[in-house]
Amino acid sequence: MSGKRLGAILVGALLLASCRGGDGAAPQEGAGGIKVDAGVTKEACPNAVDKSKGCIYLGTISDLTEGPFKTLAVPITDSQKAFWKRVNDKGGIGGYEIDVTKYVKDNKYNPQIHNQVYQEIKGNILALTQTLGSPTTVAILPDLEKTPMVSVPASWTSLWGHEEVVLESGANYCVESMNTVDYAAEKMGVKSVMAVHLAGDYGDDAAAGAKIAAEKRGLTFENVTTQSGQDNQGGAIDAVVSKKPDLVILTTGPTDAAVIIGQAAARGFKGKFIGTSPTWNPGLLKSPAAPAIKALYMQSAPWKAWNTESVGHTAMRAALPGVTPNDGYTAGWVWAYPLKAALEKAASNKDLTRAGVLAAVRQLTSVDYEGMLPSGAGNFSASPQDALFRQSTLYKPDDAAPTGVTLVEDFFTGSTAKDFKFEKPCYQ
Amino acid sequence: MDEFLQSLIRGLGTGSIYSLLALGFVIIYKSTQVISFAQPAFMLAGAVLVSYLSPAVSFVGAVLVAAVVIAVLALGVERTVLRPMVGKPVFVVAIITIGVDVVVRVVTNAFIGLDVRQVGDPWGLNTVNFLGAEVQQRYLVMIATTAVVTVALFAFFRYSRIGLAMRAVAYDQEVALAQGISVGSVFALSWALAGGLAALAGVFVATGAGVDQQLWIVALKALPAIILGGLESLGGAVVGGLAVGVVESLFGTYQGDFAPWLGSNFGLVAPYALMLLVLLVRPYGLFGKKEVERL
Amino acid sequence: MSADVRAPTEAPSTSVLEVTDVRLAFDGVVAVDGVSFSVEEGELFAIIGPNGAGKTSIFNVLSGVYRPQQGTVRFRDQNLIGMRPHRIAAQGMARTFQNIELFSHLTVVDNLMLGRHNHMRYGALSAFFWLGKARNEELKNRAAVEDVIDFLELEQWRRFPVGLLPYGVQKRVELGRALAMEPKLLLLDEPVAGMNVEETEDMARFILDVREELNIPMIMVEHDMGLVMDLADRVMVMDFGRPIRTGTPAEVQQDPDVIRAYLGEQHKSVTP
Amino acid sequence: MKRPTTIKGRPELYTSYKQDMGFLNTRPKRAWSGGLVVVALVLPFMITDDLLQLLATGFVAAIGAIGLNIVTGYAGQVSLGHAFFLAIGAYTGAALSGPETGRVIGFGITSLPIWLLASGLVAALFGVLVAPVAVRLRGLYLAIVTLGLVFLGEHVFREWTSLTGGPGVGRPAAVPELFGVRLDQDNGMFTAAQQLYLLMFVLLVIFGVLARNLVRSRVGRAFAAVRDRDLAASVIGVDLTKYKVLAFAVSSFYAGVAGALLFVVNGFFDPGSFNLLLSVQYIAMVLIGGAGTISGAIMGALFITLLPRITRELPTVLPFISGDATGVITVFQLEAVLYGVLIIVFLIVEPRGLFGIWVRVRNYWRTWPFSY
Repeated sequence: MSGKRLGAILVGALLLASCRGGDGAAPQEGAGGIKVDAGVTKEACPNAVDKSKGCIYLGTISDLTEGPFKTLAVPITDSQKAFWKRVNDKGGIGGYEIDVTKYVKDNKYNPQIHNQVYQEIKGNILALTQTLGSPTTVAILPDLEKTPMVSVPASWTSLWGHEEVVLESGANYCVESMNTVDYAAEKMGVKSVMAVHLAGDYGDDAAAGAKIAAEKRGLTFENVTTQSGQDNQGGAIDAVVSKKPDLVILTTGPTDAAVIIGQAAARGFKGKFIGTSPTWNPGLLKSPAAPAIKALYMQSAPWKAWNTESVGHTAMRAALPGVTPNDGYTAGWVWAYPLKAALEKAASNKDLTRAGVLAAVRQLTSVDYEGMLPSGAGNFSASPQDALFRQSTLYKPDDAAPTGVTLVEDFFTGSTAKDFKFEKPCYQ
Repeated sequence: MDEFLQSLIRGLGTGSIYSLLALGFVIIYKSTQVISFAQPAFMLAGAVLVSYLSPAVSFVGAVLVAAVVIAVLALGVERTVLRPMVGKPVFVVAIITIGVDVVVRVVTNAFIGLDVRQVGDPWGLNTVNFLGAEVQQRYLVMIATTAVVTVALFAFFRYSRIGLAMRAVAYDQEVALAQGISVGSVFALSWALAGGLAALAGVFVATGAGVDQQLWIVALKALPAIILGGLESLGGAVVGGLAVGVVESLFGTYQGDFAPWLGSNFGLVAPYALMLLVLLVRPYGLFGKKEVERL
Repeated sequence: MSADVRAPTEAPSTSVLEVTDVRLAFDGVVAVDGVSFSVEEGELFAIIGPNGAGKTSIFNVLSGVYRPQQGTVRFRDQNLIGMRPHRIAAQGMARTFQNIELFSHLTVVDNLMLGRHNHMRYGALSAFFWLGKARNEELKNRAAVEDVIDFLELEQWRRFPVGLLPYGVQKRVELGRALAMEPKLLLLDEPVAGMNVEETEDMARFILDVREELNIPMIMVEHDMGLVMDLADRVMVMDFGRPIRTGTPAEVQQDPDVIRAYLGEQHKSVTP
Repeated sequence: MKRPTTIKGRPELYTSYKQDMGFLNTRPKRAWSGGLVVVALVLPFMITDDLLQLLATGFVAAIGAIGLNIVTGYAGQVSLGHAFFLAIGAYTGAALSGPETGRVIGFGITSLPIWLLASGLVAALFGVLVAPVAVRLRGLYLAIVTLGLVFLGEHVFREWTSLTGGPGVGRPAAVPELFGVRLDQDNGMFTAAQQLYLLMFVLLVIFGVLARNLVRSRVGRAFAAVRDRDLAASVIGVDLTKYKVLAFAVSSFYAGVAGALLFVVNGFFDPGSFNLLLSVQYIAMVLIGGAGTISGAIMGALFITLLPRITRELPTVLPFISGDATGVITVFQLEAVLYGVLIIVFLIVEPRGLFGIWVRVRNYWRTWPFSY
């Protein structure tokens, strides 16, 4: 091929560049004089309640088939679908309805897949109503910031407190563990603490919080990393049984937790276990470990369980008739509130562009969680230190409760978390 | 000493699970020269099936039914998916088994649902005093069951017609064919046996806490086991599986005190380290045979 | 037929190969015992004997595949015992195999080029960039391979993967691969086994050409008595791993021990 | 061997070794390759960034697959340890080019040629270290021992958090800077995706050509000899140990290069990425593409990289599948099942892989004016 011909083709190609479909749309005037860009259409949503309204598309990237969090991810996704349907039934936002069904993708809990599916849908959505997992979300974080794309995490790591585009809700694992240790020290007289956790932001964050609280109170502290898998808990069990701490802070999966609690108890361990919410699954109450779990285990949680009486909880149960109760639903529902508030704020600012939504987020001094979180929660305008939500709750196993747990301690902040200077993610 | 004995028995217990899995791998390998990566899926499917059946037909009944059903499923997979591949390169076939694993596992996952499922075994976490140490009953059951299964398998291969046929095929396919042995049936039967063994192993794994969709990962522990024992040796598979379990358990108990620099949870990869060491000395595993090359 | 048979008692200094008292056993089963012989420059030395007599085992000792428990092998004044096969090949020993051992996925040209492996002097780095050295060496050796192709009349098969070729042609390619090594000694393991009459005649012609035009000494293991008696300068007869007689074809044919061992009692003489 | 070199009237045989042994020795090959290069160069101006990123990842995977193909397809040593070498490359590249003041180890050497070469070399070094164990083993023993490397590697990467950031946390990938230009950032003329696509394409062409040269050389022939019949190979003078070690070294070098580039498009990776599944994916690339061919490895890598995207698009044309996340079979489960089914069906129908299909297509057109 002659150089001339090649050159001609390259020039042609460069000219074609202008034909290439853009990833972002230029801002334009939408319904009701609201400025919009990507992810917002004049056409109605596919399943619109009111066909005359436009549509705001929100994306969901979750762990829907093979990954380790499928049993939480599926209810979270379904719950948010119900949440936004309720918003639409009540008239939508600023003349628009919200669709969360068209751009749902499975990340298999793999950062690379997460990024790929995000790239696929990012041109068509205004924001992400769910991005599950933190290594996965970190993989798209630079892009989220650059776009800017406001997103709702499905995880409680303390990293999110420092990310402007991420709309976290409730106490993070770090704070939750501080509160747990404070509670155990004060109410149960615990003198020694061991954190048994999976490696990574989830477990490391909780272990970091537990360590901070234990050191502040002068308790002995042990750190034990384990790996997921029922046959992989031998080392953790050995550590628990031989060191005999008064309290074990668990951050693992449910079956891992059941194995550790059950076997440690079988080998004579008498101390207490308190696990973060992902350690719990109602199915554990039917497992061989159930007696040990009932005797030794408590669950810490960032908010209250499925059957709580609050406006939000009641609305959620009404919106999800016939489902097996699961606190994945509760989590999905709670997480959606700040995005709703931001969209409403942006609509009232007449700017539903991506930049407009981010600007609206910065104006949120509090979010109305309809009683699912205490008033004052959801401050996105202040510095991370000031905005950090520091209250959590404690539950214990209960066969009678729909999700297998009943409340022991309502929202509280321990002294450690209250004074804690939140300058960087705890696990770093 | 109690600690050691307990650790040892736990290791033998989980090791017997690995042995069951390893037996399945080796049975398929001996007859078809293929490593079946579909074993993890069959294992998960077995455990899930038992969790559905045991309330209706009792635990033991459920295990028997599930082992048979999974065996039939494996046989069906062999007949439909693997049969066209007879004589094709073994690694291509191995990749096909990965495809099978994905399909079976995803469908099985759909039946796990949101809650951890229980297999309903009678032992729970009850312990019994064994030579002065408190050990869990279920570990003793696992060890005993594996022993019975192993003896039964050996008897099957030694005395039954079809078992002899399987050995003949493993020894030399062409000669077996010339002797009028249906090599196809042997392939199918080996898959069925391996499927049943995997189902049994899956149930045992689930006795502690229940069935979730990550259960399948346990099956990978059988890989160092079969290499340790030697790919062609059934006895080697059993010994290899037990060795992996014991090494894992003892490392879990003592490594933190004696060799913390190896990092936390080194016990979980210790079988691989052991495997490498063994192969440095014996490139064909502990019980494998060195082939004599002919020109 | 060549008549210039060398006397078996020539001075040892001209020997290409000297095998002395070799013994090889596998797990106590003796394959070869008490084997001694030498091969002279330009000689065609044949080894015959019934199946299982240990002929191929001798080849495997010579090319380093098996290591004998006892005895010495000197090849052009080098001790071969303990040397690995590729080192022995580099010393100039080439061989063909009883059951064809070609690289069946590769073409004829590539199989022959593999014969030139040790004649090409360039490494992986120059191979990557295919500049200068690698390219020149490849071209030069390709020319040498074409000579072999001409010599063995393999032109029409050049590009075929050898696995697809007829049996007789494969045997010829294997001879070609050995010749491409420019050997100092060529071992032929049953070069005409399984061939039809025409193929056998072709092969015999090529073996003669090798001797007369290229002057390469050869050791041949063969069952075809006619071929052996026609071509060989000297013959060693083996039975049960032991040599029972070494001499010219005429001498061997008359030996009563040979006749008994090889053909049974009834036969009075060996006829081609 | 001294015989007259011009017997009989076959002039082209003696004047054409150079052309015969040339890189693209036939006209159709040149035409095809030229056409493909032009299409590849035009694509970034035709398709959207998400597809470009996917293709860029596919090109990198192709470099890795070529590497695995050298040890497995050419030299016949089946390795399930490729993920380990990819990891070595990824961490070498990321550590060399990472900022010196970051949370994880970094040396601030952002120039791509330097860290890329270093990644390849460090991985190759590990390949050479591993090879002495590997050369003694055959077939599945080798496969599972190399798999052991992956598990031991995972353990080390999990524990060495100052390098890897730790599981579930991870670290940024290597910084692709060429002559002072950051290729992972948009600039006035091109988007990051376009730049990375072109970078990966150029690198694939370079590493593809180098590999092609290697496999047609005496080294490549020695690999094939070791694969087809190792004892015969040694008897004709091929040093088995040397070439097995060399095959591992070259393969690991390619894996190191690919590993360093693999997460550049993503910008981020964590130790969990380098597991059995990754190794298996590369084996699948080699087998689906067609073992023992460079173009097959490239086709296989693109196929496996694009397959998930294809399976995500397929269900949208099947109206009876709902988009719900719950239900007996959801669209997502269908995607996952399709992935498995497509691999099964493909390998049953065409066990020789994509290259086999290509050969058939080519043979079909043999009588076409382009004589092959």
